[in-house]
Amino acid sequence: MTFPWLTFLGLVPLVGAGVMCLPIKQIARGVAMVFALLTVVVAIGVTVLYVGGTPLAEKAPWIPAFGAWWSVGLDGMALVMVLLTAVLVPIVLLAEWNVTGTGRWNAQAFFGLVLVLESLSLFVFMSTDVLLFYLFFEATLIPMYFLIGGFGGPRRAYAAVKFLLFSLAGGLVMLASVIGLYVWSIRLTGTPTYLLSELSKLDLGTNIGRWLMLGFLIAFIVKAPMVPVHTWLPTATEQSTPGTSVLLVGILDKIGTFGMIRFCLGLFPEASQWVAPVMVVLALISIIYGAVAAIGSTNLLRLVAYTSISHFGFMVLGIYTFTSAGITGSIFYMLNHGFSTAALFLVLGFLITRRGSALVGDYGGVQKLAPVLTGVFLMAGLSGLALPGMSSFVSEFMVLAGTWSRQPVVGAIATLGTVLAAVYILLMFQRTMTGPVTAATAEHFTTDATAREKWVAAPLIAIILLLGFLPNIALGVIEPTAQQAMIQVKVTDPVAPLGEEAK
Amino acid sequence: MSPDNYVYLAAILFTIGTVGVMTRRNALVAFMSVELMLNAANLVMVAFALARGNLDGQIATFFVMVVAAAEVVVGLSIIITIYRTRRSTSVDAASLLKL
Amino acid sequence: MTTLETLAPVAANGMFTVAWLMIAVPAVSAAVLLLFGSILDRIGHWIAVAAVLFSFSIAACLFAEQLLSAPDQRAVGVVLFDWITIGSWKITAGLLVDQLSILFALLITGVGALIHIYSVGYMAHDERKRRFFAYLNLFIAAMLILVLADNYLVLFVGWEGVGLASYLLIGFWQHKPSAAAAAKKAFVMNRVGDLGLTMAVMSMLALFGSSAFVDVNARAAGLTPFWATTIGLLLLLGACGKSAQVPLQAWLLDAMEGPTPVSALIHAATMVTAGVYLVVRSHAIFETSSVATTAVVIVGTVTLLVGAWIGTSKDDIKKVLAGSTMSQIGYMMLAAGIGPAGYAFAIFHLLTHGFFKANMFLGAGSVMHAMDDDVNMRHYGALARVLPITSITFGMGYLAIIGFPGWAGYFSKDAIIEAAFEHSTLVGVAALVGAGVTAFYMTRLMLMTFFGEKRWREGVHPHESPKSMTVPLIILAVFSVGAGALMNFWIQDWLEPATGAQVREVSLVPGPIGWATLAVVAVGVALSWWLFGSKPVPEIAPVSSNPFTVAGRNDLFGDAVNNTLVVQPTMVLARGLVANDDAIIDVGADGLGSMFAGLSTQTRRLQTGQVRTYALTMTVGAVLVGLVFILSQLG
Amino acid sequence: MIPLVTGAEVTFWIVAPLMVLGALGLLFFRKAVYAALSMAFVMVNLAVLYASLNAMFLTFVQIIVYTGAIMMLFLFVLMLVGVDTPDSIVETLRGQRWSAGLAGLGLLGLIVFGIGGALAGGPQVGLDDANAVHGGNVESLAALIFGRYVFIFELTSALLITAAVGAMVLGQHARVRPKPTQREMARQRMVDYAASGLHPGTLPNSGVIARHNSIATPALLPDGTISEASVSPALTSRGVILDSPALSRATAEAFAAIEGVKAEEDEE
Repeated sequence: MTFPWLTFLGLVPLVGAGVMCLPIKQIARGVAMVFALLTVVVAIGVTVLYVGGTPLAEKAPWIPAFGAWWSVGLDGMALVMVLLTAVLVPIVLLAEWNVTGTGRWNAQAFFGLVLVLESLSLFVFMSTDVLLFYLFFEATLIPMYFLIGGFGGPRRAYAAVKFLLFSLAGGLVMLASVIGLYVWSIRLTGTPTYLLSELSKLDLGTNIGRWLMLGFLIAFIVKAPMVPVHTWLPTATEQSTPGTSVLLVGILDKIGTFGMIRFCLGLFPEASQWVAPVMVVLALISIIYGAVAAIGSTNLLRLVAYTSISHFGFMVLGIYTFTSAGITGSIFYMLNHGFSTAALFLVLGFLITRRGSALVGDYGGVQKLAPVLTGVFLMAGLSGLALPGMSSFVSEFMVLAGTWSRQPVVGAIATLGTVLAAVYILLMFQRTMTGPVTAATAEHFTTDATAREKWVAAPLIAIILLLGFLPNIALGVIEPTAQQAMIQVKVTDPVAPLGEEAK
Repeated sequence: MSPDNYVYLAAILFTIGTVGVMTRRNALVAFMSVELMLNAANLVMVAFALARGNLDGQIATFFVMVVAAAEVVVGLSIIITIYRTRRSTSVDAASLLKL
Repeated sequence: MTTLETLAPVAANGMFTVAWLMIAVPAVSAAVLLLFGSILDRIGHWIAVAAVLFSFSIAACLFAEQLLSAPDQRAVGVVLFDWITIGSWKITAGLLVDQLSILFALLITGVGALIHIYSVGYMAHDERKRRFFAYLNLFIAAMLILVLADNYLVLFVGWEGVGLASYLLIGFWQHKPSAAAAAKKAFVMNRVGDLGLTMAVMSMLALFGSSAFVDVNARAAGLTPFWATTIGLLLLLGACGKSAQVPLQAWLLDAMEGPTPVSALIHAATMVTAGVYLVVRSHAIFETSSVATTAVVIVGTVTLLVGAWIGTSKDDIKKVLAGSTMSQIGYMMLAAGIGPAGYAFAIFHLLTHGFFKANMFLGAGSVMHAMDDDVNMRHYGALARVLPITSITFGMGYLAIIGFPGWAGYFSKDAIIEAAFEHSTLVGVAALVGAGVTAFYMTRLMLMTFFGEKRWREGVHPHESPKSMTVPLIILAVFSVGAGALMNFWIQDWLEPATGAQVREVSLVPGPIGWATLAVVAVGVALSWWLFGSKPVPEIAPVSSNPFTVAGRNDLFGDAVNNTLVVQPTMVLARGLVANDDAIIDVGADGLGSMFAGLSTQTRRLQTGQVRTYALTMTVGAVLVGLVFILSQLG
Repeated sequence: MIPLVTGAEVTFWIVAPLMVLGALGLLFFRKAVYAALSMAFVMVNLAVLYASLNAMFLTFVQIIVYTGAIMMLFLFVLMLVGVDTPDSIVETLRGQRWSAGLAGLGLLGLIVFGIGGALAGGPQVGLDDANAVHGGNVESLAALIFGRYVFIFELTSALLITAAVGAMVLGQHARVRPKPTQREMARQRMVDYAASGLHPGTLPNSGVIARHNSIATPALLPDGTISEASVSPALTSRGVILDSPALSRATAEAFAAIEGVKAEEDEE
């Protein structure tokens, strides 16, 4: 048997989290960072192996009575999500280097929880067994609950419970579907199985497929927050530390869109097509609703959360219009959104640390005193509004172009979101960074970006620009997954009507 | 003789024990009621041991007695402790299992 | 309708393989200036100037090489790298150096270099000078991407890139709330235009499976009328946003908040003309849809009148010039909309306008420099004597824009007016009127600024600008005079392969329409002299009840319209949605939570703490379970 | 044919009613001591039944362990915690009694008609063969306990040890605050006196002197009333103190007699 690279990859941060339980308060942060970086190294190693064509899938019996396997594997989508997770965690740790909490909620606990979360998230993305996925899917809630509830604003307990209840409610519906899969796998094949590869071959029939799919979909809709089950996200980001928000929005919420492609499309192709019109409408509502609500937000952290809701709308739109450009763009969007939101949240974190407030009205004229921070903030914001040259442009354009090629009207409405994006980002920038220096700003912004803060921002912006100019690096990996999804749903790209005959 | 009558007798004793647990307020008496229920079960086992010609029923009874002895020791200690803090052995007085 | 034989570009060789350096050098320079911080404060601006000069030299070399090669070898495609590959769509990052784009590249780098040099003097005392030059370089790079791109998506990168540079530069003095607001307004309104361009590109991808100019041009003829019109109108929307055409004109006047060199470079000479470039570049599509071309003509005509109207009533020197810019771009749009007959003239006017408008903006900057950054013309007067170089160079620009015979504008604008008359009398008359109004407001500007009596504020001591500012002015003045004559007989032939323009006879002797134009211009000048030259100018703008003046001073109520129709509803909706989240969804979710909490409170009462009650419950439960078992056995 | 009546049957029909009566005593005696005694009675009878069921070993274990050890432990604890108030007749939980009765009846019905009905019948084998294997009931049981069930047997030893240790731990009275010194107690008394007029001195002795020698006799105060503080509250609550009016009557009579003599002397 070959070395179980994927399990190893997932276990590295978990070991780190275990080390965090030891009384090593003085060096805890450094040790956590070492483990986080080690994970990056292993993730890069895994990437090299994957690209090199080494088979990485692992499979060992777990609960034979349920047909559940310890089965992990990678496809293009999982790989980019794994890389996203691995890269974001050390950046978040660096950004939250000086995190404080009360009592037992100290930096060591924070770092440990982040590592636990990283491990669980990695396994979520790598699981190729539905029960295993479900287990990790729910397990990620635990460290996240403590990260929100332990570190952050005054109403963090409320936010944590709200997050937990929304997610659990979705998760429970999904559990019903997971159990349903077990039952139907027995009925149809005689032996229970939870393996994706085998479940995708089942012919569940129209009604059963639709009901089971809905169970999964509802969980993912809550997770990816789409209007109207999105309100937990602004509350959570408002109350938690920016680092937590990055992990929440950048990684955890991606499980929603990730799951839609892998489970809804992969296991229930017919049902996914059936539900597509509704999802497209929901996605459009999310895009516009999130963007407009962002314009109306007076709290920076809530604002970014709303922008994310808008962006998640784009991702879902790309998935449910069933074009290879749309799905590829959607997956690429997941990656880019992770980086761009991370940049935005973390820079906001630096600002809030200085000013002590997240309200837009408390800022003004920051650019005069902290030009570097302002510049980084602007870059992050431009990435958020999908400026060409930034990676988010490529993904957003692909989603829109894919949508347009199938449903131009839907595409046109979604494109409105890009204008609104310019409004909310620039309005925020104008209100906080520009204008005359206010007294409060002068008092609080005594230092520009520190070296640590620059090191947090630099890799993010570098990645955003790199993927903006050379998106094929990622697209080459992602596209097979999208094509696979297209094949499973049994749809093909709309043929360009003037493309062939003119050649 | 068939074990039927023994089963009926045991059932009556068991029921009386149950009702005792439910109605008696003195913790000691309630505890004795529990013992009565145990004894009723023992009786059935011994009766069936005879009827089926198998000594395992008697062995089970023996073990029940041992366990009962251990249980009584601990149970009575608990009652004493409760009495020491609350100056009462009434089970109604110890109604702390609520918000 | 002419079906076009668009020549496929030949592969790059020789000098053309390094064409990308034209873009890369200013981009890298911008990045270096931004990243390396204050180390470069003292020499940063020279790095920027050097970068642009380098680009200009490459552009000049390429132009020379094109001139020397055979006409069918002049369009060169430079493939750089595969940008986005997805499914059947392969979008390559590539450059197309053809007759059209090279002219733009020359204009951008040439005028850009002059303006860079001018800025060295103009911005000498600004503490954030280094950043200003970085942004200028960024703009040059983005603008070159825009004009050199070989497909629409790459063009879009430049398109948004110049939007960003414009945003950064308009809001360069960010401490002024008005500048920040103007920058945001410009970007957002541009985004509205970009919406059109995005959708047009998506349509091309959906219909042609490609966004390359070559493919689009080759297959445009096969478009259904619906899609041809749709794409045409969408492209027009994009052009309107970028070129400040009605109805997306409102941002340009506010954009004057930026430093004057920015207004000269971006909001007069180069960026705002990108819309014209887009229309000319997309000629294949416009030629398949008469609706779209008509729309272009209407937009151009309306804008040329609106811009001129605004120009007549402003007292802010830069806003007069901005209105004038809108108006002149309206001419170009009009020409581009006329069809093959007008493409070359659109570009011709674009180039000459680039020279003389940059010249005038820089001249205005020089005046402001002298007047302590006062922009109100009512505080000027009699500056001709103290600012000799500025006033003379400005005068050259003035003569060029009003179309004084021999000067640059005379050739390009008259050609457009003639073409407009051929297209439709109504449009021709509008263009003619526009020329008269142009003469009127430009004369007004000249009289109020350089002549008449002194109306200077206290403590203002005008002085001529330094050499770094006057030299570019002089060079631009030379081009304002000579560019028209230089290109008049050449440009149509030159552009013919790239745009498929029909070559028209041009001559130095004006035709009947030419004479009419001259007459109208003369009337405009005379009227202006009668109103502003023959009597003193009041230092405070007289309250006017003339609806024309009121409308002009308020930018024809463009802001009011935008506010009522778009901004206010959006803000109301935004507040409503946030309130909805708090008041309805959250209350709903919390209410559901409290409902369960209440239910739990009720259920909790079952938990009495009475051991005997528990015992009773257990017994009853046991009995029930037993009953169920027995009953299930019976059943 | 006269049905054969075996000894076991006779024993059963004698013992069973007694057991039910004893068990009912557990339910209905208000005083815990009586309940405990009736419980012991039930257990002894159970031992008799065991004997009739050929379980000689268990008979003796029942008597020695259950009746002898466990029930005595109960009585012992009963003494420790005080044989205080008998259960009051008033039921504090509303509806508890009749619902408990109802539930009991349900349970009885369930067992009798459900389980009992299901088990009825079957062969009557008897234990003779089983006992004969090892030469007797005790030997056969021993063989099983130390043979097949030895592991469980060992476990029960662990259980018993744990129980013993547990009882010791529970019986340990952890002092939560330091024991007050005499000085502190004296001061506290004075403080109490100052605050509420509590008598600071020793409590009065019981009235054991005159007519009774029981400590249940309360002392009489000079005015003829009895002093509550002179007898243990435990005795009071158990209701065993001697009738105070009777006591005070004797005193009153004695006083009256003295008064009478005095009056006569005065008259004379």
